[in-house]
Amino acid sequence: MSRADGSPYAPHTDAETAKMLSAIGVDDEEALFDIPDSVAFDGEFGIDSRSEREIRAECARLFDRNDDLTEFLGRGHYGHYVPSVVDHLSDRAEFLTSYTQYQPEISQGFLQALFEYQSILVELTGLDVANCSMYDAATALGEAATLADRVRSTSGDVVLVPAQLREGKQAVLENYCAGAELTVESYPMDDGNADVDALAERADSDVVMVYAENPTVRGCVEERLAAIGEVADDADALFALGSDVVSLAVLQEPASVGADVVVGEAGALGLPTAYGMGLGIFACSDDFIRQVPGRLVGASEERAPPEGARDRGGDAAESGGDRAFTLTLQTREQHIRKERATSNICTNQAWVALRAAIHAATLGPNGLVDLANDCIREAAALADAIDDLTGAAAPVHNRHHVREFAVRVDQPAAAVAEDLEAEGFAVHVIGEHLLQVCVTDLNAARADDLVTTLGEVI
Amino acid sequence: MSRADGSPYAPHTDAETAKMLSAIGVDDEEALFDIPDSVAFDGEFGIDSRSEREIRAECARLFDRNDDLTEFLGRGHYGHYVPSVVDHLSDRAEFLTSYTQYQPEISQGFLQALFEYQSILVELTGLDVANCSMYDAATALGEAATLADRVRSTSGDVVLVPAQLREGKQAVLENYCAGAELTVESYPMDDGNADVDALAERADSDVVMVYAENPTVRGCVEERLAAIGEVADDADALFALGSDVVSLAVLQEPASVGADVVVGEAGALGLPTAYGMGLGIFACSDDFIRQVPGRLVGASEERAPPEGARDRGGDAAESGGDRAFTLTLQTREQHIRKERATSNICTNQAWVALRAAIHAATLGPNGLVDLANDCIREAAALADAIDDLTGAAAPVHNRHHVREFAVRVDQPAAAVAEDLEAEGFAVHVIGEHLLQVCVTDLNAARADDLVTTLGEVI
Amino acid sequence: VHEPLLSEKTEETVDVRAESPLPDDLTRDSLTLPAPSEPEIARHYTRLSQMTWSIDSGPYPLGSCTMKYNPKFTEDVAADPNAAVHPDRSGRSIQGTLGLQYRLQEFLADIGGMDAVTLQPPAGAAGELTGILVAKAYHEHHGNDRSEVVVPASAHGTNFATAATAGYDVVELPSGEDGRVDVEALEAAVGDDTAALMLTNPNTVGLFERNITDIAEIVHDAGGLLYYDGANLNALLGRGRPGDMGFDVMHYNVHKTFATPHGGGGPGAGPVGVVDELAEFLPTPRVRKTEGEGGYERFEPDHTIGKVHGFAGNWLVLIKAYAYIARLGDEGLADAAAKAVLNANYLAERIDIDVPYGPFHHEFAATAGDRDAADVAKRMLDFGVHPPTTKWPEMVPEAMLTEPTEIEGKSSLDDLAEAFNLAYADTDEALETSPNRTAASRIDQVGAARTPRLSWQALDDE
Amino acid sequence: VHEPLLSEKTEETVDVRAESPLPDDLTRDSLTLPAPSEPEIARHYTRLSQMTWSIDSGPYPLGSCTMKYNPKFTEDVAADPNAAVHPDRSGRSIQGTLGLQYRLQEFLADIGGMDAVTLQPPAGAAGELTGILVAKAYHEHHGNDRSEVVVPASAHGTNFATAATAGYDVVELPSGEDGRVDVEALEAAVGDDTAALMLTNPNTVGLFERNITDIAEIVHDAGGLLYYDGANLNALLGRGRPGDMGFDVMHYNVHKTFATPHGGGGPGAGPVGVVDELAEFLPTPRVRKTEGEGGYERFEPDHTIGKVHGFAGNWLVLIKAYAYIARLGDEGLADAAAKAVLNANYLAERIDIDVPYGPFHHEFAATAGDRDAADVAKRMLDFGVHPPTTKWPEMVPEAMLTEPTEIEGKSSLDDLAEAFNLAYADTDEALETSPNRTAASRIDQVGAARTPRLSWQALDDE
Repeated sequence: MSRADGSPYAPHTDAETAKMLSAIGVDDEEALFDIPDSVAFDGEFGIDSRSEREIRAECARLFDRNDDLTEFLGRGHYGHYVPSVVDHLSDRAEFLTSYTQYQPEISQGFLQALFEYQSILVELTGLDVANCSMYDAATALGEAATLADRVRSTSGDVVLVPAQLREGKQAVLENYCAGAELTVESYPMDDGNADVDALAERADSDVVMVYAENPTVRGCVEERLAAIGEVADDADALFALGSDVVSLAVLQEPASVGADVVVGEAGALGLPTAYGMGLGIFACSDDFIRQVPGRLVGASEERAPPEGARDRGGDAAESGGDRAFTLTLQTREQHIRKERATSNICTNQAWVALRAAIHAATLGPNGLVDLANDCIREAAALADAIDDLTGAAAPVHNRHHVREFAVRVDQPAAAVAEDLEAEGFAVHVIGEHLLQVCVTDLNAARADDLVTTLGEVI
Repeated sequence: MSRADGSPYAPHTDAETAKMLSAIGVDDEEALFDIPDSVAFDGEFGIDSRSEREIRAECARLFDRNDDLTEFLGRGHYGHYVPSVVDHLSDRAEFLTSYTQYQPEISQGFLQALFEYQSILVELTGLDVANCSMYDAATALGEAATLADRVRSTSGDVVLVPAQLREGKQAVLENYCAGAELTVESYPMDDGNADVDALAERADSDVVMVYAENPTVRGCVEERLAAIGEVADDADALFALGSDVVSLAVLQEPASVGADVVVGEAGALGLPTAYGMGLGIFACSDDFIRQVPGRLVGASEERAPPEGARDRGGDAAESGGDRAFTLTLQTREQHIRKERATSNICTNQAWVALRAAIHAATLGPNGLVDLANDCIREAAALADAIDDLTGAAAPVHNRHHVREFAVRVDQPAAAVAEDLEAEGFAVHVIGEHLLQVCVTDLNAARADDLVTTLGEVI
Repeated sequence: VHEPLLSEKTEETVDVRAESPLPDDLTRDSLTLPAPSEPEIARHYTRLSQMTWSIDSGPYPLGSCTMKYNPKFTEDVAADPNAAVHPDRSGRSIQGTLGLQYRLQEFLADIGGMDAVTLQPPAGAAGELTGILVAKAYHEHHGNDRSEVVVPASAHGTNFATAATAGYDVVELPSGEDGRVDVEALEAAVGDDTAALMLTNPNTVGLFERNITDIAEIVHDAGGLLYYDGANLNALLGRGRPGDMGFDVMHYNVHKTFATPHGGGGPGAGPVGVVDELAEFLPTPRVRKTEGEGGYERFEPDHTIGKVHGFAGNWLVLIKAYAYIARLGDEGLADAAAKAVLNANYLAERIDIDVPYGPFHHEFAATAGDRDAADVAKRMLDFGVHPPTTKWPEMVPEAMLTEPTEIEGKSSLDDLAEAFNLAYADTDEALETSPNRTAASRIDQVGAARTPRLSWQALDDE
Repeated sequence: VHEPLLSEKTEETVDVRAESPLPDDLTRDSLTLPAPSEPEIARHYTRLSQMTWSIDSGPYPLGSCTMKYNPKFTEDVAADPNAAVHPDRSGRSIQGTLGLQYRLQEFLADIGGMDAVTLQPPAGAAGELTGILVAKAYHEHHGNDRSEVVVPASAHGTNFATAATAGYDVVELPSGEDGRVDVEALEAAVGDDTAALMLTNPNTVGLFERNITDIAEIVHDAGGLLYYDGANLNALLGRGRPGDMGFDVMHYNVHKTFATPHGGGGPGAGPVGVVDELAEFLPTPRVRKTEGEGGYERFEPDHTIGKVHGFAGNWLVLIKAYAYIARLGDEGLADAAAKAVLNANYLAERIDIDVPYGPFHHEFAATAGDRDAADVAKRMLDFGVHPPTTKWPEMVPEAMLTEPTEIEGKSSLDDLAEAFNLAYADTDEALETSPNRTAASRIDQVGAARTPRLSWQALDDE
């Protein structure tokens, strides 16, 4: 090769490198580095360059060490079947390898896709505004708290969350709250739902935000959302509601129960099971439009082209005044407002949002509602079947469930889960005698096998 | 759904269907079918519609029934590592889902890609013209014979082929020859190469074509190509040479040994192991340019746009006179010339040719030569190692080999192959005591294991 | 919009002999090819792709080509690494592959009303050749020396070329006044020399051959066989089966009827179905169930014609066809035909251009009359659609053979109709100088053929 | 060029309660969404993609964004179905995933000269927040109540926002005359309240902070920590390591330095590396080797800050980063930095626009002087390239911050330079009315912000 060993993605031939160095007026590339010797690195990482074939084989071998379990796992990260068309379209290089749309004139396609994603979330939440993504449900919840801190002029600093909350979500929330000098407190549960009376008692002027989930982390449909909203309202606190993109298709519309902000996960559409990688929802009412964290795509128009522009040719010369899309309200963002920005987020989950939008389009409203209803029916059926087993009771909470539910087992839950794992099934352990089981279209066909095996190991 | 069950790819809502029927003036779709009752079908196929998820699972289960063997198989169908970029670029919908380029103004991209593919074959063969693909090596050979029949005014009807020839290739050739009233005869081999003296003796005025391969079906480099060319020339017969796209990178340039036509396989680039799916090469000298079978892409120019065209706008209005590509010499083809066409081929392997061209680009001339040299070195090394075993001798022929070679085993070859299969290896059985083994970058890492296992089973 | 040739971007020459393991007299001297980096390759082909119209770009109503949407999931099914096996593998070690072959054979036999199917032919034309070779073998086996194949004038050019490739003389059958086979002319044309009649049904202007039963009888009575060209099978799915109409042998165009992608010209696949009497002549190997064990095996038909492809045909394509058929099922297949016919009739209703024959099914041949059909087509490009097939079949003057397929919805057809109507109503000058809004303006095709330049080497020589 | 909204093509409304398994009071009334067919979806997004510039379209020299080619094979590695596991799986059942996490942690620690790495932060800004939270936890653990984070004026806006999000007051440090940190000003700015100095090196105009050792000493002497913003790490690969320069904590932008695709805005990943003293504060869980068995296990650092992502971050992105690093190896990484710096210097040499500071490394900030940098950028669009970042950093008037990265070759850089020069030399009117050859002409961004319309519902309401 006339190209020295180096980055396989740098196209320079030795001759070209020489020409370029000569144009710059230096002898070699080293001369371009202005790094003092005292801190220059002349060691080795010891990383051997491998061919892409070798790396593919190496990683395939490594991932093959993951046990092939049928997962009945959820608690915020859900696997649904993702239609092939989602991969094929989102993998188009123009989508996958583009940057944030700083030049809207050559980014109309992605901007429109994100605008459409926002619109789908607006429909699902009933709220006025949805941003074009946060990292995940947990960070979205954290950002909701900091928004509450900015927009609520209560005297307090307390964020109230359900006592049953995914641990990781609570931990993330606490980090965001610490920075804003907010305190996170839990309110008690009543058989898998919020204990609204206890909540009402706790909610005073200290409270800047009340957070509830529907469904809850244990899959329970929250039955008194409007009452929770009223409690928040009475305390002049923000009512933030957590949900997920599939559940939103059938559960009470957040706007109808007084939610000021909706956070949650949209990765259940578009993303395969991805070790927890997510897509954070953030929607809110118009009141907070200049306080929203993250990016927003807005509709605008092309400026009318002046006379003479046509002489320079091109499609655009013909138009003007046509609808067009652009990132907007950027003065909220950190690259303009620095420490007074509404958030430090810049890179978000845009491509995952694109995938969710494509998946939603393949389903249409009928398909999405069907999927959500299946999540409810399958959970009820599986809970029933488990409840028939001796030594197990399900669902633990006397509520409607979406996808998942808690199971009480007479034996220690950890041992039961371990036995199930040995038989090829993964479930959650959520208490000494509590398991949690999640059923979706991906594992429903194995639900009977799970029940049989569970019956054998308990 | 407001769309009745039917094709998931027909977008009609019931309301739209009704409007369309009304516009046509019929009551239902049935009224549009003009099929007499006597031949109308009102039965069922019994094919249940399944979801794409179900079909993917079903086919995955089915293919999982294929044993996971390490294949040391070749004889015309070769597995090399195909870089990921080949998949990602060739899978772009514009390439994958386009038709033949009947409207060149909106097909410049694919036309250029095919033009580039043709050019790569011109470089590899040294001949003037290469078409933009045949189905595979066997059909390309058949078409070479019919071309010989058209262009050679010898009195005869004999096509001479090597006695060692892949059975399938011979069978296909015989079908093409039968139609052209040609007879296929074999000439003898001399230790894996053509017996040129015997060939010279046989080649008289009956012969319209002499076919030789380099490498041969047993992987031998043919050492007297120029002499074979002279024999053909002396008999006024066409000299058709078979090869493959990788070997052509290093073996004697076909033009330099007098080949009139080159046929063979190019699917070793771009195609993964694909149960024999191929990419037929067809290249020839300028003399036969109007006798070539299959499609040809040519360079041309845009017509200069007349005054006034600019008023209608668009990019093209600015140009004119620029280089452009188009299918050309179509008067050879069946849709114009009908029974006097040079071939009946229309749909070919265009997309596979695109993949081969992309793969060739990723390799560059250095990478392609390296790959070919590795095929030679690995074959020699593996033959040596097998030769060291008691009860096996390799290579059977005292020649240089590309990728593959024959192995003589003392025990019955079929039994040895069966034992190897039980141990996870697939090899060819080509004689009572003859195996054939093919080594490429994909299985070279397992070559030592093959030798060890072979040593154990013989 | 212009993308340089790869060879214009970067080329390298390798001294092949410098590091060759072979002696010099067995190698070439040097090799010169482009040597782009992967980023350059990605950009080159991304740009080329964007200069290429496809079914995912918009309507592609090429009559007789049946360009319909290619479901993406079928790509993933075909890409299964466990399916990537060598054709010389033992049958016992690839039961999955043989199983899928068998199931697809069954699907196709059912759909066509045939008794036996081979998947080997790698394209429609190869299927035709296979079918005609099977017919020939049948006749020869029965001691009949027949020299002619009858083909209607309106047939695909491939039919003629195929018959010639198989060594037959072609007898061209003029169309009747109604655009269909003229039964009397047929009676006159067939006889002791007739090996087969090749027929497309619906024919190339979308007309069903109403007299198909009579036609079959005439051909059979003469001792000939009836060949079904599967190009237009999309119109009949679940509505009529060639086998029930008296056809003895047929091919299927899976890249038309069963939505496998056409790949800019191929690969396709052209399976062939036959009635029982012809099954023993099919190419080898075929696949059948083993007795008793639930497995599959290859076998050689008793009087096989041998092979029409070096291996097993375009297998990756066939997998996609299987997945498509399974996705649609009985109802989906029948609905595809219904919507294809509905769309053609609706579009014909919407355009301002005459359609001389009817009632047509999945496609129609409008006549541009005193306009140049090819020019009208070029102008249509400016309105963002792909035009129909033009100037063919010849029985329709300035034909615009149009097949929207079932995948277009009403609004898409309305847009397509508007493109037809705007172009058809435009001035002669506008037509002749079109297209203007495309990546390239009108290309000089005459010049291309007069001075063929078929490689970058040829361009360099200039 | 215009593609209707999905909602303008087809919408359906579902009566949710009609078939709901839930009582009415727990459900919504109805749901209205687009209901396109798969072919319509394919065309919609294919067209939208073609209206989107990407690194596979051409040069994308956005300074500070490091847009370089994303190797395709890394996509295939990340798509391995065996990698698709749930984060709540037991460690023992996902040894492959933990193994890759561990290896990537090691790679990153080596490259950065750090002792411990977390992969959890889902983007660069999240990495910054993680790093500052770790620093905060460190100070609090040691009983230090520090309230300020010092940030150079030329720093990325994210640094300021991150410090504020973590609850710190921001002290802005003016740049020195040479464009680098003013050491005297730094000495004046740091003190007992200083929790950390956040620094980008090379800085945002590509200048290496030559006094980095002094800077580190000043900050450390004041009891503060030194934070390295990894946005510009591409310039230093194999040439210098933050850990060797005295940095205590850093984040890596894998979608910049390690070529994971940016996806039109994300997902990225922002792993954080720290020196030993800070390791016990990293997010939980981390991954380590088990003792003796050749396996891997998760563990919770003793004084962990908890979590910065609900699960394990953007894992699919991290797999790609691993594959990229493994592909390049030591030599490739060092060469990437060398070619990135070579390209920036060559391009700066070729353009007719002043570059006030130097010697720069992988990026430079040209100054458009009395031209409007944003207008020059718009005009560049007409020449088929993506323009640089404009009007930032503010220390350069009408800045055009340009980072070609290592993936452009000489001819690509020459084309890019020509686009710069043509645009820069064009008339005011041409600049103000550009672009004209793009899918859309200049878009009214002021109007968009004045009257926000952020959904199709908002458009419908008009």
